[in-house]
Amino acid sequence: MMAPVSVISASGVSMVFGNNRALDSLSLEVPSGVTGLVGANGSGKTTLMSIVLGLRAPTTGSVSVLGLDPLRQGAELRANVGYGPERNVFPDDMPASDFVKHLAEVRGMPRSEARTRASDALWLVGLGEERFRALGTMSTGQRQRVKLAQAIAADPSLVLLDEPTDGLDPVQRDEMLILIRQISTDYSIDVMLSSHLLEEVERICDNVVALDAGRLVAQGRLDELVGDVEGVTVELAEIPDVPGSIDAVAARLRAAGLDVQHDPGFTRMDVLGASADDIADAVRDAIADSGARTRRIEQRRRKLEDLFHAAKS
Amino acid sequence: MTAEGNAQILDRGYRKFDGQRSGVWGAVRSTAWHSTRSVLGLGRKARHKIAPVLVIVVALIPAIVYVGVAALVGGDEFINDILEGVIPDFSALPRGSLAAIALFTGLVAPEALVRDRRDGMLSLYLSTPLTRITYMAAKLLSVGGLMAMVVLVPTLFYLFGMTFAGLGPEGFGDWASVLVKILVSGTLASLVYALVSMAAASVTDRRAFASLSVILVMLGVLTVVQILVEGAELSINWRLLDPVNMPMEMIARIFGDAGEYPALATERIYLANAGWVTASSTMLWWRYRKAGA
Amino acid sequence: MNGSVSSTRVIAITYRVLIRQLVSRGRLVALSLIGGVVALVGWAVGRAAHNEPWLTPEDVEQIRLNDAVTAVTNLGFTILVPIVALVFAAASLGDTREDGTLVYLWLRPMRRWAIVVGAWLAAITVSLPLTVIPMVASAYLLDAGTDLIIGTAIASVVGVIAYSALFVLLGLLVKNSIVWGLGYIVIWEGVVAAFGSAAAKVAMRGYTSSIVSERTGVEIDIGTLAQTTAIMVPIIVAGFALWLAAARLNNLEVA
Amino acid sequence: MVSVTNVTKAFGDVVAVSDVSFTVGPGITALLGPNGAGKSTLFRMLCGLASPTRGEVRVLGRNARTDTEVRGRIGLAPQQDALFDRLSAVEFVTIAAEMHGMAEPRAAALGVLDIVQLSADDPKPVGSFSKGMRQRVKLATALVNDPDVLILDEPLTGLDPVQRRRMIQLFNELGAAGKCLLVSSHVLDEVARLGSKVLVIAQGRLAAAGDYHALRDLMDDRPHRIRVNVEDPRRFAAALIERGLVDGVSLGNDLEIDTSNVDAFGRGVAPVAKELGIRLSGVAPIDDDLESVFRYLVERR
Repeated sequence: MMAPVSVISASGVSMVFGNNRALDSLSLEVPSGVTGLVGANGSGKTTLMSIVLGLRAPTTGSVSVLGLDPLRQGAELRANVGYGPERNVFPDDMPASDFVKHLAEVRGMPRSEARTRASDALWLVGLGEERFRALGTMSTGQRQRVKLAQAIAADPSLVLLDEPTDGLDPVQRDEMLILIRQISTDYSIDVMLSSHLLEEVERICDNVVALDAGRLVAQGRLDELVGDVEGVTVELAEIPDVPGSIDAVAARLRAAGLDVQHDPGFTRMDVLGASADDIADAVRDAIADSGARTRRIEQRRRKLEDLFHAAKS
Repeated sequence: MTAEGNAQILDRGYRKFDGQRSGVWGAVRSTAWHSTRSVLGLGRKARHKIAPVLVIVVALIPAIVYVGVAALVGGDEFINDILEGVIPDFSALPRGSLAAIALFTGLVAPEALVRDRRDGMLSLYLSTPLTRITYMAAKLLSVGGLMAMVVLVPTLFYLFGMTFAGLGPEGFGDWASVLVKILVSGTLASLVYALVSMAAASVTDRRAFASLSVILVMLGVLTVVQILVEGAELSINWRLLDPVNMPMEMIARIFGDAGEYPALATERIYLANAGWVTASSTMLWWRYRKAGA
Repeated sequence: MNGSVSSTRVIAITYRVLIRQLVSRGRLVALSLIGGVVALVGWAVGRAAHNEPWLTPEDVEQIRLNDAVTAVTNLGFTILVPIVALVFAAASLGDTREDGTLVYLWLRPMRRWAIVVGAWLAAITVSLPLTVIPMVASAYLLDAGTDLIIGTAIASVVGVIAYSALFVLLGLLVKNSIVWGLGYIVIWEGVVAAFGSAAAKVAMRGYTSSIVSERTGVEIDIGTLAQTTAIMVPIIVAGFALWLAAARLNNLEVA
Repeated sequence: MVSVTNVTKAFGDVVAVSDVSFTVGPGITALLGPNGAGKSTLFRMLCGLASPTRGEVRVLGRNARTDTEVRGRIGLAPQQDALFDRLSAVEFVTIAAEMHGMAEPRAAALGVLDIVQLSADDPKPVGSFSKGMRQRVKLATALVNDPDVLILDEPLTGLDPVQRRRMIQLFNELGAAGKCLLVSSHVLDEVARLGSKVLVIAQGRLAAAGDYHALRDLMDDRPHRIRVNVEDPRRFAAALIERGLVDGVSLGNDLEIDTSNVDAFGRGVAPVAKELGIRLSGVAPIDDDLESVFRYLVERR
């Protein structure tokens, strides 16, 4: 079988609930790799995922996933798709190993195979030692890992993860993102993960699909979407004997005709302008002249956030 | 030989799967088995096992008592004759477990259905090859099988026990015919109990209310019908609405016996059971047509 | 706004909030349906003719009354009254505790006993019409005299008051209060009480049945208590249950 | 205004909070820590919702578990999302105001709803609200009695960036007005914006306490490695060494410097570049963002 060019392709997909347009004529081509589905809460991410899984029929439009029609070939498709839902409630008193094994079986693994695969998947997500613990006694971080393990246990071609980092603290979030990236790279499993945090999508995704209130804001390769350098992020510190120096830096840069995003009293600012070189020089001079202490100067990539701002205004 | 030549990475655990996937039947089987385990509390803490095990034991008591008595005092032809006059027919034995059966319906169906709705398993199942129909088939398999443990298993035990005590059906032909009747009637009755209790449990997402609903449908309707027929002196046909007794009557009629309510025509009893099955299936379909998405 | 809020206001506010939480269309429809069935059964039993030639009019009168009392106690006081009270009373504070909204009642300058009383009144307010109306309708349709109607009305009110207090407490004591309550109703009230008049004294059904029995003069084997006792004991029990509930609320670890 | 003395809380064998002591005065204090570190348990004990296994908790000098009146001076936004589902937002907040015995509950409710930008005319029950809207209902409820002590458990989760910014501004105003705010979070960027005081709790213990900037400066005392992007790395490196701003340099693709005095380096780097006329396009401390501070505190044990 030839691998389909797009993992997910959708054309003109709309979803209407009553008089609420959850998705508005969406057309997508999602290639292989890790794809981030970003948008605020209620922007239609979960609805899109349920359409991709064939759990809901779109009001209009058509979808093809792994070359299959989710509505007509749903069972066949879902045998090859792993899904980690957003909800964090699972059978409390079930050991993680039983839970993962059971879902592997339901997704088509023969019984003997399911047990070893469940154990392998739990080791892979770092819960090997904990695999016999009841789900109810696990922390949020561990539960998120169990969700990931059950999604990959039946060797899927595509994994859909709904908010896999929700409720995690920074350390746990990093670990989870690295894990997802690693699974996709090492086992060539395509992943689509949804998130309302733009930073994490920027960190691990190859492709991005950005939604806002059911409409497509942007889609494509991440590096193409956010690649443009147009400024720097500066983080400063105030020296006790030169009060107000940070605000002074901002003022000087503004006076030099640059676009400065800075809230008074904060130590961080974004400086935007036409030429990177001009910005660098202006920043250097402004800091040197106002006597602030430099903590950090970094090239500011165009952020996904800007895509949203651009789309909204 | 180079250093690399000696080294091999053999197994990194997680790997690709090249075998044959087990398809929808595998999914149904696994889900049914998993649901059964969860109802019986297998793999869960001991306190989850208490209630179901207790009810199953209570359901077995009549069969155990009769078989025990037969085994202890039986053997002698004279005593066996007396015993045969006292011990119940195969078609009447399950009636002795009626209270346990009614209680079990309030326990099994809510546990099998409502937990999945509450803890997100239903939507997870629907993301697998299972659909709402196949999911429900798996649950029916599980709940029906569990009901068979209180409806059918005691009678089977009774048959083998009595045969052992020399009080079973005479001749292999008769014996096999009784066995087939027990299996067929018990399976059908279990399925009716399963569907009715599943339909009653499906009205709510809270387990407690689901138990309440099942108990009300089972015992409430039974009490109402009882008062209507005896107090209000209405037609005996009102008994056809009784979801506890009708499957029992069906068992009796399959054996060709008169049952508890001989005044009711056999075809009406079959119709009453078919009616409960249809109504319950419709209810389930309606309650689950959008659930879990 | 300094200091604590007056207890009458606390009762009123708690009452208002919990009434809103308790009244859902599903519950009202389901329980009204059961009430409707009870009334219908009353009607069906009440119109039974008893025109067998060997019965004297007095016999018919007595049979009617006996049948009616059986219907009312079996359907009303073993099923309808305790179950309606259970659904609302156990949910009143029990649900807030399970879903985590109790904190919005608990962390306020409000006395705990007043919260409990407010919850109890809310549960009673919803339960009373859902039980007393069908029960009285049933008694009326049973057509067995005014004594039955009055007895049924008093017993229903007493039953709701006492069961509600017990189940408000139950909701604060255990996690799965509806299941425990159901077990209590079916096993304790249903089975234990059936062992006779002595055992019936430890079940609420013994008291509600006694009220009806005393009024109508029909003997019921579990209802042998004098009218005053049958009314006062449940009310004292209710008071004690509420007091325990307030103490429990005070010592609870709130999520 | 809030004091916690040697407090331990155990659930069976699990110790959620272990021998924690601190006092908090007016202004904002951020309670920082990973999931499961014991933040919510600590907050519950402060509000009297749970009692400590050992130790003593006082709010405004009193014990909220037994003292009815002090409960009227606390505002809590709990972590769980549950609200009285059938009420509308304005009803929910008005009832909270009534429960505090306020004279004009509806006016108070309208006031705080305006602050959190929820419409008072919205008849929809809060049960149908999104996470962000529920979060704002909780905040409004916590604010409605104009409490002296505000305890906010993860108040910014579920809010969009614009709302977050507004809330942070609101918290700063309340802190400036002399209220005591305890705000928990595990999102470090938020905590940075909340400003000064920080309590870091990890594995049930108080891992660090004090002024946020002071904590950062404490971090600054460690030897640092900083990557510097400049036009002419060789000349720039020489100048830095000459002025004693760095302890060592390594020239790979980028210039990386080692320093044990981040302060001096930070003061000097821009002026030196300007003086030499070298274009400076990046200064990136390796392992010194907020998250590393957090990691350092949380993971060292």
